[in-house]
Amino acid sequence: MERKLLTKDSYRSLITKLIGQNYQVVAPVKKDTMIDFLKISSFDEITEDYIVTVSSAKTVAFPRNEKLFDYEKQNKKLTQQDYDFDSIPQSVLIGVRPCDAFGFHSLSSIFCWDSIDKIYTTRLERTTIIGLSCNKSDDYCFCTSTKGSPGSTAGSDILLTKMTDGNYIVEIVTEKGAKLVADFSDLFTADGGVDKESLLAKVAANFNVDDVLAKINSKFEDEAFWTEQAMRCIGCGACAYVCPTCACFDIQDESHGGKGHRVRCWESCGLSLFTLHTSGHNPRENQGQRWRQRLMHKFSYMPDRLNTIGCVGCGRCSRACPVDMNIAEHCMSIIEN
Amino acid sequence: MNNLQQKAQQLLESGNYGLIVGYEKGTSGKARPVFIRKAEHASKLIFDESCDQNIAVYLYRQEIKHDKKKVIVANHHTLKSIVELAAENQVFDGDFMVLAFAGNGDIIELNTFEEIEKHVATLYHGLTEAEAAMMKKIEDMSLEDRWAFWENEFSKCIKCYACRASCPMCYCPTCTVEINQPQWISVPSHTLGNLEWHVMRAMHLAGRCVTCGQCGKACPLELPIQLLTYKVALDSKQFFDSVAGTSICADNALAIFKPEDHENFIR
Amino acid sequence: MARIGVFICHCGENISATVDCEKVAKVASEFPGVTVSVDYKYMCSDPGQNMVKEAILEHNLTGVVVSACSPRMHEPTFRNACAEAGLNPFLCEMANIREHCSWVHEKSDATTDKAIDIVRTLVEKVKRNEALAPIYVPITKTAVVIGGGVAGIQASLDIADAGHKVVLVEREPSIGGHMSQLSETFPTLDCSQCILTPRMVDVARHPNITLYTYAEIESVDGSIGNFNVKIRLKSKSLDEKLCTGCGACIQKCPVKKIPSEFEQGLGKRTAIYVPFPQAVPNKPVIDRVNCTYYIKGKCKVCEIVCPTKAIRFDQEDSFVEVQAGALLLATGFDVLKTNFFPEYGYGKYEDVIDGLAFERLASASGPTKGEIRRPSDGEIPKKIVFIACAGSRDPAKGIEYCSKICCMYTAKHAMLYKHKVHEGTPYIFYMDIRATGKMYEEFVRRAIEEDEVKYIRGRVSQVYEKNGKLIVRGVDTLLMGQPVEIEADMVVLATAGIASPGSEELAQKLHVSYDKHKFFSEAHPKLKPVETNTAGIYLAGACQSTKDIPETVAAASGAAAKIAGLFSNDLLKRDPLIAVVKKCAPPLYSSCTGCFMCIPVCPYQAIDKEEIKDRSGNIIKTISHINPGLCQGCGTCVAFCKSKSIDILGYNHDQVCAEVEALLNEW
Amino acid sequence: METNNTNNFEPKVVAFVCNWCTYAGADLTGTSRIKYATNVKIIRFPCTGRIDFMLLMKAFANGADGIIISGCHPNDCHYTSGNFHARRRWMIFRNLLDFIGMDVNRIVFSWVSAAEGAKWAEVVNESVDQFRQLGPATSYQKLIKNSEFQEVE
Amino acid sequence: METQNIYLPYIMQIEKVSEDAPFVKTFRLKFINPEDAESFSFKTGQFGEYSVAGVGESTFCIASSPTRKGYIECTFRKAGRVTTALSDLEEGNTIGFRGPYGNVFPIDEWKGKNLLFIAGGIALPPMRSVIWNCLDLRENFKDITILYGAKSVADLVYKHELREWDERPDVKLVTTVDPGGETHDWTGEVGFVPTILDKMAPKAENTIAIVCGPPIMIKYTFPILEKCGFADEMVYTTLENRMKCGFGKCGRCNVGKTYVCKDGPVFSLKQLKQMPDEY
Repeated sequence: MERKLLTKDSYRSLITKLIGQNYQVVAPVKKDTMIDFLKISSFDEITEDYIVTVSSAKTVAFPRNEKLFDYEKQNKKLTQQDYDFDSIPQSVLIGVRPCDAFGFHSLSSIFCWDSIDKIYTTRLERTTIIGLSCNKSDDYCFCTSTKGSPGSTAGSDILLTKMTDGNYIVEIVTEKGAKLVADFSDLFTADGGVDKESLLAKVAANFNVDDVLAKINSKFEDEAFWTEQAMRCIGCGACAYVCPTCACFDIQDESHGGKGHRVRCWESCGLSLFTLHTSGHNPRENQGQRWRQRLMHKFSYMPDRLNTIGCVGCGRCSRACPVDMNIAEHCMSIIEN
Repeated sequence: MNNLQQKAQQLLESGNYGLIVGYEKGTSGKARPVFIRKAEHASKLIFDESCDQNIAVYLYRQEIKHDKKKVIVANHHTLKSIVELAAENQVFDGDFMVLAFAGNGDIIELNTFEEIEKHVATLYHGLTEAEAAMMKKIEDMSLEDRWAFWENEFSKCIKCYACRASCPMCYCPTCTVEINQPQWISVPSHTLGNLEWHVMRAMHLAGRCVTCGQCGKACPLELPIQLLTYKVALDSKQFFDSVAGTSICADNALAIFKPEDHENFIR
Repeated sequence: MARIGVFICHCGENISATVDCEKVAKVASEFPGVTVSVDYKYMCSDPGQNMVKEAILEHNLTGVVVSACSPRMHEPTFRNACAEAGLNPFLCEMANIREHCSWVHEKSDATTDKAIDIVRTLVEKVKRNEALAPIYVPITKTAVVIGGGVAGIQASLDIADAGHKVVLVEREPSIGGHMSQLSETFPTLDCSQCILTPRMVDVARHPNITLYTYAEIESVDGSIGNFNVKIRLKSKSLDEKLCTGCGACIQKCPVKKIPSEFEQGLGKRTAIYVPFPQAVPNKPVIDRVNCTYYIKGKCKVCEIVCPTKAIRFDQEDSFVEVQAGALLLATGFDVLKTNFFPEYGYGKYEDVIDGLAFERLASASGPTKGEIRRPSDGEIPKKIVFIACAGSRDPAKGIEYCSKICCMYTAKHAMLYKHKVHEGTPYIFYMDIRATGKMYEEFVRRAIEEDEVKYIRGRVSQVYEKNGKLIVRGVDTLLMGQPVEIEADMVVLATAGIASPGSEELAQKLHVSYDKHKFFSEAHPKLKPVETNTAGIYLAGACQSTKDIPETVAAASGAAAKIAGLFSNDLLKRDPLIAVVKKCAPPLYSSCTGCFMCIPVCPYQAIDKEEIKDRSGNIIKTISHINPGLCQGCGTCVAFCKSKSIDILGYNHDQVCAEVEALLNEW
Repeated sequence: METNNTNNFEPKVVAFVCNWCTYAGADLTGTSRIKYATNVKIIRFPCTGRIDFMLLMKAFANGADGIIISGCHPNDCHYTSGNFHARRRWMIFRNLLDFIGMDVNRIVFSWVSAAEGAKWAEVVNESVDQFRQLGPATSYQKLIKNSEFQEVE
Repeated sequence: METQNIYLPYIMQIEKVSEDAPFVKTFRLKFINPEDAESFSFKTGQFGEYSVAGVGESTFCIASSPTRKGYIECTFRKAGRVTTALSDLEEGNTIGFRGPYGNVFPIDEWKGKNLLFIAGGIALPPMRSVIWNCLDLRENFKDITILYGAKSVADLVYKHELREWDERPDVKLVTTVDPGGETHDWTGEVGFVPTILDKMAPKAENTIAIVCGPPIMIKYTFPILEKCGFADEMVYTTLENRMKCGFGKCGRCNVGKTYVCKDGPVFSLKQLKQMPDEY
């Protein structure tokens, strides 16, 4: 993999130029009490003081509300205004942690399964992902248990690793990344050969996701297990909404008078009414079943059907969880039992 | 083994109780709810300052609702919520035992609603200084600033409903936000829909919010939404002298009235 | 699918003068779900109603919006028309573009646009209306008549004669009301008591009438067909069963100088008293305020002299509860206290009196045995001035309305005076003479022409005493505003009639509406003159507005006929616009959480608990239940319920939301 | 919070009124031919107690610039106490809206009896003037427009 | 329609509305755009997303047979928000439709076999597509038997078609209503579908059974078929889970690994038995 070097000043120039060239630049920004991905208008808005952002980077390609098309009803006739694909901006996504970047792989496997969701794919195509290796971690991180690592290049177009002097090692991962580097080649200099590994955070691998994959199917029927696992779960949607790979959504209409649009918006399998039939029947009527669905989807259905793991080990869901449902612990319970 | 753990162990060993809902040590030094069914697990139980979560929400949970051999380790938020839930017929006298703590740390067994109500009367009902300061900060803002403040906050909401799920008073099986005939509230999590949702949630907690702040603590985006329900709680107190979570038989502040209720805005 | 018919009424020109009705009809025809939209000169006319009926049949309409006047006016008309055409009447709504639009706005595009908005709103509502069946509730065939004046007496007798039970409640010790105080009545000059007292006796004797005097309404709940009326029986300090009405106590009572209310203060009464000799019931009550025993703790003369030992000093107020199907308000009127007008000297000069006092002076049973003698010295006045409109038609100081009866009784007073004091001269200061009843104008002409009553058109500015005479200073507007001064021996003020004291409180107890003068409001000024807005509560007489005797009696008989009509059925048909707790499919059964916080919300105690059981009888959950017989449909519980588990028929969530959206969005 | 753009601005106003007092009062305004602004359109409810605060939110979400709520005077409620319950509800709701920075002057509360036809016209005209002064409810309507799509927060 | 927006529906016009039972309606839908009509094709068993602009989308099967070209039909019961809005529409109105989605009844594999259709209540519509498909290719199959039951006579849908099938010599139709649901002039059976099926005792040999109905009916019907000797792979049914997208993304219709919208809605009993009981 081609490596280059980007000084902190060049990094500033790069971002400033991108903004100047009307790229939509999205970066971790400290807003109020937390750090999240936001569209920036100046380099100074960027922060690097985070382990992971509260929400995942998926919002760039799978925003929480996506207008699918507009319509108008007039004189009892309906006309539809198709999605304006041209409106999707060229974007650069900065500061994406390797776990998050890898999340796009899982997400894409869902959105490209047979029926290709062109809204998603176009958004992603027009986004260059500049990853940032992790130099710190916390108790929630478990990427190394799910085949990731603090310095993994998978999913990023370019991966930056910050050196002790504040400059960055640049790893050019994809052609899209190479193109961006080429476009601004004057800002990148030759790689100094610094050892990347030594700069990375250490994340202990407490389990091997393959063991989860191997055991989880046999656990399916063990209702008592799932009930007990989910006892603490209060059934909100926080975990799914912050997850980089969760893709469940709802389709809703919004209208005022005769005009309106259809919207795709996030939803979560943890919510009790997610699967409720109009008849009153609910195939997943208790929280145990819903928690099982969440884990099975990530560790069984996605691996089996889409050939990808539905968990990148970012630990966001556990951080966001009001009752500390730590997914890594639950994985270990599956292995242990 | 500390007092609580010993007590829990005894209770479970006695066979009179089969489940203890309490707190255990969670990730990164956080406390989290735990469900202890075996005496040998009693040592997991903790009770310290980190245990500020309101866990009354579990009392009416389908899986354990009808289990009459349960015990709940309650902090003062949880206790107040139990009283309010009792007033709203969501939990029933004799369905559980409460382990509360006296000022000196001694464990108090509360078996009946009457005992709980009496104990709750000894607790402080009101906002902490920090909370009161936050309220004041917002109330002191100009109208425009307040709007800007909340518009910014509401824009962040992802409608995960962690606030609702963690609030013991949000026990409706079908929340108004889930009703679509008519669609009361926009489903997508845009600022308008979010504002509608939070205003509705606060209004529905009028006279019912025990000011535990659990909704705000639960919010993954750290929206200070507890201030909204604090507002209705403070107003209920000020206007109607109604404090939620103090009486197992009081009528809701908005379910009753006094002819002399005083306002200054109706022409 | 919705097939809505929209019918725009021009109401002659009442609507079309400011609203472009044709445009409204055209625009409405484009609304989704509207099948037919037409405009017509008079929708409420037979041809108009037929248009609606024919459209229902021709287009198989599922809903009708009649865009015309207020639903108060013609909603029943059009709902009946729909029913006749086979459409459930509750699928018809009125869009009020007259009272709420054409009458309150000038002709403009904005007015037409507003009418369109109103129609669109009601179209969206009616699309969501449900076919409803009326509710039937049993009727308790007892009427409570409140007020024992001529209206109450007449109505009670009519209802009782129709075979229904009546409870007559009078707050004074005797029935009779103001009419019993009158001397002669216009325009026939027959004796008031001669006509009234036999009716009073009839009331007392009628087997269907229960009479409670010295009693007041404590509280009323329930609703049409089934009111529960709690009556406070004020203590008379007397065991009525024992009292024979011999009058010994009255004769011996040492307190004899109390101004008699019945005599308007011109006569005196004792502390234990009957208001007047023909009182019904003719049994005394003790006026505790003036009784020596109650003031000083000793006396008890009455107790000593009572041959049947009927006096009960320690008697307390008691209560009776009456179940009633209908209530009749006949609480009458009062006269404005003339201290509003210090310039007339009422209260300052003994010989300035009001009309009711004059009635007592002229009455053969009155304090002067029918001789007109002035209160100050008992002299027969030689010149007497009557001032009409003392308070009436005077928004600045009195009341803005015309009291209606004063012109006639002032003419009558002047006539009676002239008949009794042949050499005397009666003057009447008046603003206009309003003599609109049968034989009324002739009566006034008689006063002027035969009895030579001097009518002076103008207002009196001042009455003052000078050399033992009352100087009445005014102007004669017919003489170009020339000042007039009359040296009178006596002045009679035709004081305005006002609502009876306590009307407001009573209205609030009964939940009937009243106007700003505290007169009770009729449901419709023309078409429902004896009904109130509250079903099952009726009006008669001067409690609605001042009325003379024939009008009062007509209203009383009218109200009685309404009540008898209501009682002619065993079941009462009621609008089914009530709240219901929504149910749904298992396993939820209902979104009601069983918090029961709605129970205290209901003003009618209509909410109770219902257990939901599975097939084997196990209780699955307990939820709220609304008793359809008790619910009156206010909807307070509907807005209160957090889980939106209660809805109200006719104003349901879907309807009102659709209305809000339709009102604010064009399509 | 709003710009005071009063140039030819005609506020959209919804009036939620009870059937027994204010609706009848508004009928009386008509019968008395007292004129008032065309901006206000009435929705009839059985009682002010029926008026859900969510309907006010709905009205704002649908572009209302002002709202009038009116019912029976205290003690005059056709249903005894619906207006008392409503009053408590509005006391809390109004303060909550104020707390989130909404201008509560956009909601006018009044008691108008069946006899107060003139008062109804006054309430309407004063309210419309007040709403004109406040200008369009842009801060709220901005949310409606923004509701269409939010790209990256 | 030139789009790659998988969420954008075709606009279809309601050509005919029929009211089949209380709250149950059938729409015949035609494409507004002739090119769409040209390019569109579906197979029996597939479903779609029907939408009312401003209200939302609702999932139900295509109730007409692919052999009947030029239109599709759908039958729905007024229940939720979208079906309420749909039932408010009339002929000439336009609605949105996207699809077809899902798998199909393998009728090609059924050639030369007897067919036994068992349906209950509002579940006849998905069956109707395949019934007509088979009837239109009548020579491919041997005996065709239809057992259809509903709560009451009024609740029987497609009454005119039931009459048509009844009159056909090449179809055996048995209709039944639940006890208490019969009218005085009812000539069909009275009893629950499984009971009547038990009484009919169909022979399993060379026969495919297709079962559609409410969960309770299905639950009691399978054992009877088993009793009659039907092998699991000879019994088919169609599942109706809650769906939003129709193409395996929204996450609602999972039954274990199975995505009802992609792997279904048609399943053999054999497949069904391998799935967890989460439907």
